[in-house]
Amino acid sequence: MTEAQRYTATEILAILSARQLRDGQVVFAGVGIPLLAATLAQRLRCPGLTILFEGGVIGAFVEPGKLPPSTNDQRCTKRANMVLGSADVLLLLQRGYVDVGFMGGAQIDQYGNLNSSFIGDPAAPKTRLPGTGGGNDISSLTNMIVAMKHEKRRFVEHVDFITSPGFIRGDESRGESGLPMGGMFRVITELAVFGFSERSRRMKVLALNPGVSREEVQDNTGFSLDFDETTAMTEPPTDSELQTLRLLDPERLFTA
Amino acid sequence: MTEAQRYTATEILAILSARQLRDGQVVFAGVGIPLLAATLAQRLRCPGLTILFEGGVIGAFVEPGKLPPSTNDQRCTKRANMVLGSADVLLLLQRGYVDVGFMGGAQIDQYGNLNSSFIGDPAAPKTRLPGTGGGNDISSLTNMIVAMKHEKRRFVEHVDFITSPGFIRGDESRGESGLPMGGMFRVITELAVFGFSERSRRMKVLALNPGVSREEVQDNTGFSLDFDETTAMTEPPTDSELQTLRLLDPERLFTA
Amino acid sequence: MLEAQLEPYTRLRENISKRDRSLREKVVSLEEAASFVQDGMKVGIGGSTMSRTPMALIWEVIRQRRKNLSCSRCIVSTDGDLLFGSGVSDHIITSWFAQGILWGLSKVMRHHVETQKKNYEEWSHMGIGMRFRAGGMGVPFLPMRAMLGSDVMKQRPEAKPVNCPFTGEKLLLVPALNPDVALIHVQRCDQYGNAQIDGLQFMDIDLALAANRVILTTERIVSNDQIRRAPDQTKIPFFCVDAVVEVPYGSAPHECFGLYEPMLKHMESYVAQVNADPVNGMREYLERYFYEPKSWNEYLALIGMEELLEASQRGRSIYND
Amino acid sequence: MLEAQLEPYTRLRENISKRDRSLREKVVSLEEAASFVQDGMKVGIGGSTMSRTPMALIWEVIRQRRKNLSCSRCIVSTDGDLLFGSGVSDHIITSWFAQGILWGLSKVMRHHVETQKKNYEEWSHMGIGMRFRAGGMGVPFLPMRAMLGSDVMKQRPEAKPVNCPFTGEKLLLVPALNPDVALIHVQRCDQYGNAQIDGLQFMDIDLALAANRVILTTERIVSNDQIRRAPDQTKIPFFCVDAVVEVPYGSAPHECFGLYEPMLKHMESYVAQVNADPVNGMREYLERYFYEPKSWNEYLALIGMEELLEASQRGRSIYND
Repeated sequence: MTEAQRYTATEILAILSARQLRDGQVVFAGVGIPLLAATLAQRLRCPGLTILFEGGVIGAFVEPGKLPPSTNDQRCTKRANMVLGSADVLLLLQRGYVDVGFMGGAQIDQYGNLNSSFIGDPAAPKTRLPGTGGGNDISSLTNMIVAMKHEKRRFVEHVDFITSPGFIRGDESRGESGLPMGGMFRVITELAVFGFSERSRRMKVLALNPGVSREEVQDNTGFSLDFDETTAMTEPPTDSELQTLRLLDPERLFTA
Repeated sequence: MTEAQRYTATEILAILSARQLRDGQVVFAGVGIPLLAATLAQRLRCPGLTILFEGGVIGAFVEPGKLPPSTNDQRCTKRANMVLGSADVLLLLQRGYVDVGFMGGAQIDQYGNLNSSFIGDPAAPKTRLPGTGGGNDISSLTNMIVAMKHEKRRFVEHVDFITSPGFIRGDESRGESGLPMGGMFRVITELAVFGFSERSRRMKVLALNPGVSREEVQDNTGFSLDFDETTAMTEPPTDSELQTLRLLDPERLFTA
Repeated sequence: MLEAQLEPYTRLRENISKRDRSLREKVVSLEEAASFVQDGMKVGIGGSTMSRTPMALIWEVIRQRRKNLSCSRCIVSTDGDLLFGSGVSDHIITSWFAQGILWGLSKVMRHHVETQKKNYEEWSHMGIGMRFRAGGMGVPFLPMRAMLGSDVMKQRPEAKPVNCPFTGEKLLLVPALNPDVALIHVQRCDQYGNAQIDGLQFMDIDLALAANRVILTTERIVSNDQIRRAPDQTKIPFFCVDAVVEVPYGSAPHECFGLYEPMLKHMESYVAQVNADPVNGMREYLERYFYEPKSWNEYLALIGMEELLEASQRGRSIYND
Repeated sequence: MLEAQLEPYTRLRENISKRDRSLREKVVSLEEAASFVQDGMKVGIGGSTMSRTPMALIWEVIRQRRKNLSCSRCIVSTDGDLLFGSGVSDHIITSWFAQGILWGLSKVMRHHVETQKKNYEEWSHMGIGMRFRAGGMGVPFLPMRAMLGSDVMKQRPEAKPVNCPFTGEKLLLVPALNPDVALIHVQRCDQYGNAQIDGLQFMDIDLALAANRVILTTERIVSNDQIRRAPDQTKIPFFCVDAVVEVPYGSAPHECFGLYEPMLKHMESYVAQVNADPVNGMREYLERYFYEPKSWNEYLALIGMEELLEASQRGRSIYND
């Protein structure tokens, strides 16, 4: 069996995302891969990881096989330490209690800005997307991890619309816009793990996923990427990671 | 037995104050006479009177003989419809859910401004009084009934310090100060019931208490009062009012 | 737009002063309750996504064929589809609008926004929350630190970016939202409207305080004595509430915390039908499930006994440990 | 003054980022907990008047002879006397300061303010509430509609009257208050600090969120399992909390909702003693009840078994119906 056949694109996405979290952190997770990956991290290495959900939940332990269909469902409250109002859980981000925000993404640009509102001209959009939800708040107020599918139309030079701000136009523009805290920390795809350069705030490749080449990443990206000698190669998913993940989502609700 | 011997000054204060309330009203009551009078009204004529307390209580029925020593004590929650945060109960005033605020007073002036902060120069006060508590908020945001002892040093032309605003300097000055709603409605003392003239917003006598003369009221007041043919004479406390009041406060905690 | 949204304080106070806030019985039928919603009103909707949606009230408002409603809710799912698709609303204020993440984009929302020019007014989730909260507090705005720097803010001239007069920091002031009427579903309340909410409360408390009228549907009506025994469990006070309707399964096919989870089979067949044809699919769905049934119970019967029981079993399981 | 009170956002965030917010056991002794309070700190105090006062913590802070504390609490009673009278605090931010309405003015407060020039900084009750709330929300101010037109406002240059940028209405912006440390007493919490509060919650939730450190005393420590079974009853989340101490009767001689009412015999003898002589009476009181006892339990023994039992009987009676 080749490496690529051991897991699906979504599975490696979830597993590499989970690896970004540290025990003891407070993480605000969106539905889908983020919820799944945070739960995976909690089961594997981070029993003291505190997961917050937008619906108003602090410190949940979602049950295997019972992934919630949204972060506003009662399943999100399973064995939670606290359930509170949804404006109040967002205010915890603003006050600063959260270490990491963790979301999916539909379209991202070189500065880590996310678009989940409009494809095409917002005044006469080709596609009206669902919108921000808590995404704008989370990305405005804390350090972000984004897990998303890697396609050229999703990795663009400039997003059509900044729904959830990354580093805006790079350099100091995020702080100057009134967002002194947080910003994009990592972007995880089925091809690579990305960070952002300290000065220009442009996206850069930190590590390639197992069996993925630099060319493959660049070919699937709508802007030029820098690689250098520090670009690493990620360790493949372990059996334990894959087993636990499959236990959590046996119906493949989010890992199809 | 003469009229004046049937009841104490504090008792007639409580009884006449209770008469100002209407069934179905939402009243925000301070501790002491206001709490007692609102409870009296509830027992006598207004079973649907909703009493709010500063500690965070909506719709309590305080028990006879168990008057609370402050509006922040658990006794205030007896048979309440809701208990909530104390900032939140004050915000109900700001939003407009309350018909009447009901407080005691230490010093009042011709425009119904109350002082409970300083006697003498605030910079070097003769006496530092306890301060506003919720009084400033209540009097800023709703229509007020004040129950207080009638003494010349308490009824002054201008208070030393406006702790809880009445009509400030009369005429339109309250609205111009940023308080478009509410204002003083009634002042009740052991001598008389007062209102405020519609234009000038000066205090005026609406009715004399049983057996009290115009001269007696004027002599105990530090500013000139207007009387006219509409000045009425209040009906004396009924036996039922007195009995119920004494049942509520058998230890004479607030009616000594 | 802003003028239509932000009411001056004196008008807000006047509206409230006219409401009968006495402790009075206010139990009415679903029909009467829904008739508080009149054409052109600003309607605030409780719950979030697929949870504690006041679906019975939405169902009845649609049956009463209201027009031009401006609806606000923190997160909108199939309720938004139905409000646009039935024609009762042409303006939805929310932070996220799809049927649910399981099904991707809502073709119904897309049809009405992209080709029918209906208005999906997007704010951040916290933005909606602060707007309801300002409304509930009786202040014209609240300051917040999100939306700044984004195109979401640029599309919202109703909000004002300012420099903090204390610190000089950039802040966004979002205007109060005071709906004409709020529709809220709860697990239990008394006949006066004192409501308890179990589990996730979303933005319902702020919404109830902000609205000029509140209509509650409730899974059960309990005695006022029961309310008074645990007054710290009351989440909405009676004097905010104008009508109470007892509607078991009043959020179906969405969930109600501790009682039933979403009825996903029904949801899936709904999504398949309306996404396949947002116009005719929706028309047929509404005809069958909304207009034809004679009562809410008949609607529940169409969802089916098995699905209701199964959703209830899952719903109650949250308390099994 | 203002500069000392209002922290820039980046500093607030930096303070929080340094706190260990992981789910960890944090049960310590009363001595250790009180040592979080250091000279010169801004100390927020939970409860109100004679209710759920964190008296054991105040007792221990006074025993540790701290200095120059700036204390804030929505309403202050004998706790304020003790903070001024013991010399630990020279600045108290509150809306009302006396021993309790039963006893009239506090001679202790009067002595320290009128002749010792200690600072009783007066705000309206809602003003204090909005300052804690702004602090808890992470915004530098909140708008409100009280204090305007009064001399209370004129004495507070820290607050800014403005014209609303939306409506032109006059509003008062009150600055956030973020204490360095908050002292809060609760009925129960787990070893991580997830706290439940029964009945009156006062401003404690906002205070806990606003403070840079939170010390909880609790009548009992319960298991985390018990907390997780009813997460909607948690009022303060563990990651706001830095230390937990189990102190039965931790509010004595004040009340703790559902457990004990105020111990009025002790309060009355206290008031008689300190009002008769605010200097020597207070010194003798502190000597006997604060400095001499070897432990909190010894202090309780001085209040007396009979008074504790009687207060408990009255306290529990709230649940008798």
